[in-house]
Amino acid sequence: MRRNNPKRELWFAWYTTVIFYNFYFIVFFPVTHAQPPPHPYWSDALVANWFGHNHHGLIIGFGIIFAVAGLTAPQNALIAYSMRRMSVSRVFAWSYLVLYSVAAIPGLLLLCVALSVGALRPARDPAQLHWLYDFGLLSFTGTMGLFLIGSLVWMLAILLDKNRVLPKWFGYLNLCNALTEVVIAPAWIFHAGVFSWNGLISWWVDIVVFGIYTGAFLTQLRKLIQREDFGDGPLPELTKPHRAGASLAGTAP
Amino acid sequence: MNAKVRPLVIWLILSAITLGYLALDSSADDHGAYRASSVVTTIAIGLALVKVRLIFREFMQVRNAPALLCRITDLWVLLIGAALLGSYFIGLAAR
Amino acid sequence: MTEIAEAGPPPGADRQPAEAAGKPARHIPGQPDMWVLVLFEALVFTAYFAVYLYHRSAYSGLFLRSQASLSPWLGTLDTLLLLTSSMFMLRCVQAARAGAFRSAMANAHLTGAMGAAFLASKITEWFLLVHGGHTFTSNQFFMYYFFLTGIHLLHLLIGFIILGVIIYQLRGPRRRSLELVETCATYWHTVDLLWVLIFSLLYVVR
Amino acid sequence: MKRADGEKILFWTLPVTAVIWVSAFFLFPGFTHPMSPSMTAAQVAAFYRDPGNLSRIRASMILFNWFAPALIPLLMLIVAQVRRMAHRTPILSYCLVACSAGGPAIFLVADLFWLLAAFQPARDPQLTVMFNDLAWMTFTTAVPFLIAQSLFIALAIYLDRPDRLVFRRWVALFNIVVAVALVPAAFTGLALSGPMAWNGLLPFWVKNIAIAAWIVVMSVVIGQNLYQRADGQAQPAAAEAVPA
Repeated sequence: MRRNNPKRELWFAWYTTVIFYNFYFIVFFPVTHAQPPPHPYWSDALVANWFGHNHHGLIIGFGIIFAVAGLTAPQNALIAYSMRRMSVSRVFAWSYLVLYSVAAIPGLLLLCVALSVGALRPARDPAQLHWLYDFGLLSFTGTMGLFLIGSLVWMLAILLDKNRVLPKWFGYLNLCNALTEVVIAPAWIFHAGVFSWNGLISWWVDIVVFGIYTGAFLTQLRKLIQREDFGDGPLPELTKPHRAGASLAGTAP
Repeated sequence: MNAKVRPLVIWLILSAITLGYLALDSSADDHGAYRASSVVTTIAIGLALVKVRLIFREFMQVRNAPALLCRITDLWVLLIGAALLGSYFIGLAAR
Repeated sequence: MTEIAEAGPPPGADRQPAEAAGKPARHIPGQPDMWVLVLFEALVFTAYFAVYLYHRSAYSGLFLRSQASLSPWLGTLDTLLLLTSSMFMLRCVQAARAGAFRSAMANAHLTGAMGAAFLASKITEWFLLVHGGHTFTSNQFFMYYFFLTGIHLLHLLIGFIILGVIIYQLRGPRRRSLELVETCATYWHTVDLLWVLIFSLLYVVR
Repeated sequence: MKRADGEKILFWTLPVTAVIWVSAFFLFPGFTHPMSPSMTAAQVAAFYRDPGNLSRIRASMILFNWFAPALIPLLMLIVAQVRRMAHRTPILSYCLVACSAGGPAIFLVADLFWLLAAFQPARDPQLTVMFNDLAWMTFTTAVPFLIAQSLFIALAIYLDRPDRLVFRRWVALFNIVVAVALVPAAFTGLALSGPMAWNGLLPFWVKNIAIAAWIVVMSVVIGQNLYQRADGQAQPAAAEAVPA
């Protein structure tokens, strides 16, 4: 990033997002084995065994997540910014920002805390380990509303937008992502089968949809930044000292 | 065909297929008790795909769309058919 | 998928001139973007169906016994209602295209009425089943039954919002975006299309 | 004259917050000599059952419950300063808004577990250990948004126009140091004793001192900015001579 690259803030957010997803994938799949999720129907003994086996992976992996989870913020900021460029009320951007920022706690960090506590003392009473296991994985899988409403907010903003900031088909894809948050709901009910938290439909189909959606929004946000034309003009505050930059969609309070 | 009459004709064809299902339904049964039948399953899926293609072509007006969309929707019908029949018969084999 | 989106006219592009010139230009009705949703959802549902059919043939006894509690008549009625709604939707689009907005409006309302009848029929069926002791958690068959009909019904409810967009577009003389009407119609037909598959897979397949 | 926008009132809530914070910290018997993760179940249960401890635990955690959200106005004052910087987009201020919800909220989860542990101290000691573990782990690993917001502030200062900085350079450097100091706490699960345990040098002393220093320093810097701005407002801001 050149220091004077007018898009440096946007590229910063985009690259941080990509970096975060890399951390996320490495930690959740190979390091902690928290994804694909272990079985919800395991007995206390099997759960205790799982914690014993993955002790180091869980502690180190989630340690990495605790260190880098804040990097989710630029992603939410960039998406909120995309909505500020649209011809819709700023309420959309703010709603998305708050929804997805709050979602990091039940949707990510509680899982890391619960499974770390389980891994901390694998000799703990297996019934308690089982409770921690259920707590973590259900909190992670079962956090639906924040992502559901967040996706719908982004969808609505894209569909209403007249500035063609993001393509309409991507708006519709948001609906597909929102629907996976409905399909995941039975994970709160079933201990086994296709709708349980690691089931064929609730996990595998949903993760494919989520993967396509994530790939699509990363590419679309990248295109958005490439298209953005700030020119080489002076920085906002140079021309208008007071609450300057009203011309820039984002800078106004 | 007249653009006003055409939807009606398509609707009649689709409804007739739907009603045909009822006959198919009872043909497979042994005095009210349902029996497994690969023939009925295959016909049911096949008829559904015919209806799906009709809905694509006529109701969704792919008929008048660029060839690319025609090809894609046809490909989708085949894809759905292959997935449905494939999973059904793999399930049978795995039993 | 991107190709479709880019192959068609850009969103909002005016294609009146081509039609006015008398050339029956081949075009995708509405936004090509909606087809991404249609094709994507069709694939997602195909995945659900494939999982269901696989389990069904693996445990056919239980599925057949449970399936006998469904009324094929109600299922057929549901299908006919949605097919009829789709026909009215097509006529609505044709009327809007011809500038006959009054007729388009009438057809849009008929579409909605058929959709509402489907909704009522579905809720009745659920009510009867639950009263008969068959719920989401009863067994494998009813798990799939309630899931597939439920997620489909959710699509129908979204369809009502979309129908609202059509009516809103048709009502105001200054709005009347044919493109939006066609886009919304495409969605509505998808709800019909998915039901046709669900009907044959839940009620007819043996 | 600048019209009263209330930012200074928000700023002057900070001393009150600080009083709550310091009293809560010293009130909690598990902080002054931080509880070791290697305590036995019986010791942990005895800690919560001791009537003298119990009332202090409850009082301190109730105070902490008030303290954490009281920091959100400080975080928002920082956001307001970042908005004044010469950035082309609101991305960095959005990043800070996104972080400001996370930090205090995770701390509140830890607070909840401590209060739960203290609510029924007569229960099975194993359960008390679990709540105690949950509380300490949540509290110690509650660094992700703090690390991120320090880095975002540093980056925001770096991207600001060098000839008219809203925050001075050393603030950026200070924030990077704080971010680095917070990282070891994320890995506290590695050891039940020694410098990496949750009562050890890095996850407890370094981390908490870094957070305390950050709150104090950022408050002072914000206060300076608020007052300087009020003074400078009499003349037009453009008078701060920018070479064209």
